[in-house]
Amino acid sequence: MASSQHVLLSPAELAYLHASLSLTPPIRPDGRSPTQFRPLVAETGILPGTNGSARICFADGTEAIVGVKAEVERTAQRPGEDTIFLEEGGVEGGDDADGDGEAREGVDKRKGDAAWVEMTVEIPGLRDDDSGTAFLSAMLSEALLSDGEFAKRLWINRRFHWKLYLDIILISPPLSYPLPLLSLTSHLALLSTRLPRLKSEGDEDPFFDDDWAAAPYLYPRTTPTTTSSTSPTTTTAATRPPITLLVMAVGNNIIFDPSKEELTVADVALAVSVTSTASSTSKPHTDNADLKEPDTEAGRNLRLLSIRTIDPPSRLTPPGVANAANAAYGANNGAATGATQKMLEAQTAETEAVEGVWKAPRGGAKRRVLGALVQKVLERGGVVDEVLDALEAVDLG
Amino acid sequence: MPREAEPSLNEKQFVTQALQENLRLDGRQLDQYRPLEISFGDQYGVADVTLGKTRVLAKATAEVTVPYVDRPLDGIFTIATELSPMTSPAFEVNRPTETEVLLSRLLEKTVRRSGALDTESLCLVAGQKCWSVRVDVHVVSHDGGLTDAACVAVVGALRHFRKPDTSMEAGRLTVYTPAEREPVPLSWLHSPLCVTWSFFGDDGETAVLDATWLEEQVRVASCTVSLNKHGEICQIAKLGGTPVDAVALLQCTSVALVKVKEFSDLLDRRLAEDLKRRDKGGFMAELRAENDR
Amino acid sequence: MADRRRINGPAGATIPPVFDDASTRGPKSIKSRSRPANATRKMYLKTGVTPSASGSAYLEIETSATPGVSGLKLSCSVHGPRSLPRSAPFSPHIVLSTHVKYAPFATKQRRGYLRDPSERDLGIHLEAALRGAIIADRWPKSGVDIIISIVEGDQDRETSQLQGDEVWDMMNALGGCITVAAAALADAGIDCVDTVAGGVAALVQDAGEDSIPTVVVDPIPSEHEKILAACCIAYLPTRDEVTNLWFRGDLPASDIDLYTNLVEKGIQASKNANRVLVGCLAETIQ
Amino acid sequence: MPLDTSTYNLALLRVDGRRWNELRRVHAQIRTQAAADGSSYLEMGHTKVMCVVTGPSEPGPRRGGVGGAGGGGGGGGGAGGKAEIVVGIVIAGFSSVDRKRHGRGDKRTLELASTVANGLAASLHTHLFPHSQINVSLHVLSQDGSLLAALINAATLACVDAGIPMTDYVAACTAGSTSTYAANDEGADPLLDLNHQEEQELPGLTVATLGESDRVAVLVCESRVQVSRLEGMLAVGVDGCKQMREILDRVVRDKGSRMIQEGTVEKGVGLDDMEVD
Amino acid sequence: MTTTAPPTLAIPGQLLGPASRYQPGPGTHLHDANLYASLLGHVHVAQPQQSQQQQQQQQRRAPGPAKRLTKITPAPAPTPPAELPTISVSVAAAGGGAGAGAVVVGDGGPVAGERKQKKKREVLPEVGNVVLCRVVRITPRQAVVAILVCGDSVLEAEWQGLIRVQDVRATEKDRVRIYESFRPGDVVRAEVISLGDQANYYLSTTRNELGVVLAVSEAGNTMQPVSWKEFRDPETGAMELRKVAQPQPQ
Repeated sequence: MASSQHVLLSPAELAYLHASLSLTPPIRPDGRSPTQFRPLVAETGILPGTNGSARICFADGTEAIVGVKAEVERTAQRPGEDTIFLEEGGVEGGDDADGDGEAREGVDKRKGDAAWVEMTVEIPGLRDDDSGTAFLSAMLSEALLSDGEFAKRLWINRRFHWKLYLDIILISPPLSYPLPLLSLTSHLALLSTRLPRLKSEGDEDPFFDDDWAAAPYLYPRTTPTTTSSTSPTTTTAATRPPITLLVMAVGNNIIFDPSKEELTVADVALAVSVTSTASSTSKPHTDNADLKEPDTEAGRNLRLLSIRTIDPPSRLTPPGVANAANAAYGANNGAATGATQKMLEAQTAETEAVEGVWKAPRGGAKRRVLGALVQKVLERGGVVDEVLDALEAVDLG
Repeated sequence: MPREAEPSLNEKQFVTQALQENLRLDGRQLDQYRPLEISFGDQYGVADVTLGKTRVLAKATAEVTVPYVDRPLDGIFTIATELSPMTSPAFEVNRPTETEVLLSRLLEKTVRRSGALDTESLCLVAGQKCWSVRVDVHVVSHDGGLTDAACVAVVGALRHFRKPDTSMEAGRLTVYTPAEREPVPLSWLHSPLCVTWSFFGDDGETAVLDATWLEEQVRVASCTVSLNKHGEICQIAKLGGTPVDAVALLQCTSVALVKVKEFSDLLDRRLAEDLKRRDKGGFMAELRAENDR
Repeated sequence: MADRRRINGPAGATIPPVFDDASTRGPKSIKSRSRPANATRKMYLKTGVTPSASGSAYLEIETSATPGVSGLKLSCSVHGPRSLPRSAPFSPHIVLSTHVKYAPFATKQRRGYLRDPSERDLGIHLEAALRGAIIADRWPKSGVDIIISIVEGDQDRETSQLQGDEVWDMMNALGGCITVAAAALADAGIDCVDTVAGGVAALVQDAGEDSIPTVVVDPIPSEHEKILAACCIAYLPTRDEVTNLWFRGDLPASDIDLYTNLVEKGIQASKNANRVLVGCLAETIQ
Repeated sequence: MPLDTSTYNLALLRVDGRRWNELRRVHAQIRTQAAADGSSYLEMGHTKVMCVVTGPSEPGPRRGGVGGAGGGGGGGGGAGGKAEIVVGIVIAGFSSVDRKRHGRGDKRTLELASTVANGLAASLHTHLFPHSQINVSLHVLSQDGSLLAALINAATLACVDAGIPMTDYVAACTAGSTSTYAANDEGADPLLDLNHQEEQELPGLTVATLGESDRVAVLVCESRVQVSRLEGMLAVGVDGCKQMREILDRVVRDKGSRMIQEGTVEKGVGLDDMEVD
Repeated sequence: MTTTAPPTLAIPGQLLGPASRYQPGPGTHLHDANLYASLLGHVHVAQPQQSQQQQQQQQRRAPGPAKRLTKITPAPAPTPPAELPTISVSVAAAGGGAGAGAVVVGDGGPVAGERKQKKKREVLPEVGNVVLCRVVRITPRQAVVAILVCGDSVLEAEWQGLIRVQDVRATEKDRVRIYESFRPGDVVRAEVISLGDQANYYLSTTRNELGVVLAVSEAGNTMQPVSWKEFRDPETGAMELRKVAQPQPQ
């Protein structure tokens, strides 16, 4: 089960939580606003041994560390692709000298392969082949790869490529559904990832500049002064790695970054992956000394990468029994009292929701709700922008 | 997982109390081993070791396969330990218990990592063909001292083992059947053996050699030392347990050395006897071959 | 995770020869889509194919005309409701467990015997889709296993080499899985809110890089030059609800309509599938 | 890379410029994580380890889930009388120089887990928590030698943080010998606290002692060495453990005094607190 | 969109009619004040009963996975919802549906349906059901049984039940000895009193007509009930103690 580590809440508690969350405005247990994220502590470059690394610690104590390691690997020559190589032939030239900077321009010439990225997720308490782990890693990697762009960044030349290993480790026990945490952490890790500068030309065996300061970032910065990344503001990647947000709907309310308890009463929960690319139309903004709204608004155009329905654990919650149908409370109708437990269940299940009596939701989500969810995520200057700004403020060591 | 039945409190107390007074249930000295016996099968590479009631069977096999990519010049050498439910109900078939993991690790470190077997000699064609030697350790009955017995068995099996002879000419590798050419022994460098100390008492002051299963269940700590007769430590493992005074540990190792010398002498003797037995057979065979002609 | 249960090929086995036919040579020849943009392929669905199972169904989607493109063949069997294993905790609901497995020969790349992550992933998608459909509290402390084996993987030969395409195939497969599982569940007599069916829609770019992308239903990767985005939807027609939505691709967030349009088309595809499903069930009880 | 041992004899300096009896820089913290009952972060040189302790708590349904296979039986098997110490070790793929994936079933990892569990059991008063379980999950973020020692130290700190009663610190470190096994010279000097390079080339052992005593809780030697050299190495190792204990002790005391100053008892950690300097 | 007459065949999600006209029975579910089918099968409409008493007896005769009164019932009064006809969907054999609809009485409807069907749909033991089970093993505290028949439909899956010592009989509970009430191998008629814990249903044999119905003596012969607490071996004449079920006049 992807999302349900079982939360032990009584039907009454569930009913209360659901009611308070479906108020307008919703009242969340921790008093956050619907779009507010939990405070987090983040740092990058914590592991010198890696090409890029990051650590994020949520206020509730959940903590994740992501390390990125890159190795040069010989590209497997697949049959039938020689021709494609040939037509790629001439155009390479200087394309390699300045590394991945050309990734966006040289797209059609470079080829990427999803197999060049290997992502492993470690959740304490879950086995490696646990379906939950598989789901998480699938979701994260699909967000990374769903536009063909990323793998192309790993292209060295026609015979070699970088193999990127992304190890995502949840340090703390999974208190809340770890997806947002892991996603944000790997976002930062990728942002701080640098690959040695390529010195070789063309298709010869690659050799690299051993000066780490000269190593370009995997996600190139817009300002040339990438190496001296003292203040976060001077360097912002035009194109950012994807981030995956967890958003859920209760009643008519849309709630971001739900805690575990909140997720338990969700009518529907979505994991939405978005990224921000340098707007192809407007030239990359040079003066982002300040990260005020208009600037980012202008510079950033979001792209929707992937959406997945998270199976809400609410479906597995035990139903409450209305007093009307509860034998213990001398229910008015003898039949119901006399009836078997199943009858009781059937009755509670088959009556319209009684106020204050919890009932596990059935069926799926209405179309408009889903639409609203996605729209809410993607709206300009919305949560995504906030999060990206917040992450930009993190010093990339 | 069914737990091993534990000795009762009285039993525990009795055993420990006795050991405090330098007495063992089977009347041995504290540093005395149970009778160790090694016998070899008719087949090459089968060693059967009994240590008191503990009995371990080890069989070495070899096959030609492809070396690992990261070490193309080395052959493959693996030790597979199998603690079957036959040994004790506490062991399940394909769920390695802690005991099993530790045992196989110990053998691994003792025999393999100490370079007892020269793996480079197992390589036939660099990066393409090599011998994969595999020792399967089966514990037939478990009454303590498993590591020591298993180690003797593995070393015995490997030294007794003969792998088919091969030859390379013009890039063609030929493996000869025993009928064509007499199988050749593995190139063996040294024979490391394990000696396990068990410690009893509140701060592990009583050190005992070759504890029985009952004593093992009662002991507060244990330390396995692997040496060869040249006085080289191959491995020491005191994996936790009640702390023991450092000096005591040093003494243990020196005593262990003596024991190891005894064992390896015994092993050499047994191997020599077995070889003689076989040689006679081989000689007879030759005679018969002549007579046929 | 090595497969120790079976005897696999020896170490250092050789790679099987790849026959170099015209289709893999030279610039990739795009077969243009033969169907109209909003037409799904023909589908065959039958329940009760596995006598031993409590419920079962078989789904087949016609192989498209182009050579080298296989269709989709799924067989699903439902076992249960049965008592939970002793170790499992008390559950007031039926415990759903889904297994989706490609047959080793189902796709161009041979699949192992053990489920690989992508198959587990499919299983989870399927579970999410079905859990919305079934009425779980009708079956306390019992479990049901839904096992789907993908006999033929609806995968094209040459396009499956290009990156990312397996994913689009996976979406088609998931759509089929949902539909066939719904049929098998109904056959097994497990209470469902509605008949759930899966549908796939994709945003494709057929004429060059900067052509206007169009939305098509039930896409076949080999028929399109570039698939920008696709979504697979599990949809309950009578309740008009979506139990599972899986979108993937690359869309500008600026125009949400592109996305909504895609979803609408997906729902339409699911409706088409549902028609087949209902018809099949109807004749089951006739 | 062949470690050039000749230079040592000249300058009596090791590859990383330390003298024979010098530890590497040790940096440690406790209370690094709000969620856990006890947590710690420890660096020995470039070996970086994180530890999270939960418990003593009711034993979970999972047995042998995280690292139980390795860690089980830390409490001496007696399910009744003592708390079981379950140790899980996750070695991050990026921790070593060349990335390699360590599966959970990896025997070496299991052995490490078991060693840590049994090593702790020597000091923890597990008999105070019958029918309960102490979960120790260790994460190896970067390794540069002396891994086992780092694990034991980190686990000790985390247990202190978790407030589990114990006899004394279990402090560990490694010791080696300046000349390789092959160069069979008796006069080889012992070395303290090996890094990865030295571990590869030179014989070495890991020692863990209980508090200030000379009593050895864990002694692991995985390399071939003459018996005669053992004594020297062991002596240096035990001495190193004493130093290590002082360091751990200081870490705990500092944290304690800081918490008293702040007058705060609630857990939590600021960014500066976790700064990796 | 209220249909005047419900369809005879139903597919999950199919509209059966407004909740104001029917009472939801098995195989149906309620959604926005309308009743929908939740099963694939035939639709039965069952008229409400005249008197609960009669219903009670019928159910004693033909128990099934149907709702029935337990003894905690206060004076039975016809309930407002009970006045509505109960609509239910059940998996039925081809053509079996139409007739089934007629013969059905009360909630026995689905049972009638199930009796006919060729491919049986699994039913679960429910609280109040009378089940037949075989004693697997006994301990001083309880008897572990395997539930074989629920109502009058044979179960496909193996469900485990538990008869605790305090549920063996109504009187002198403190005197009850399990080994004097059941022996492994006995076939017992019991009533489900609770879904129990993760593994077991909790059963009770407190009522007279509940208890051991089939027992084999130590000599290995089928025994005959001779009293409320004894079986006799016809061959050897040996008596054995059981919690004997009152034989039912059939």
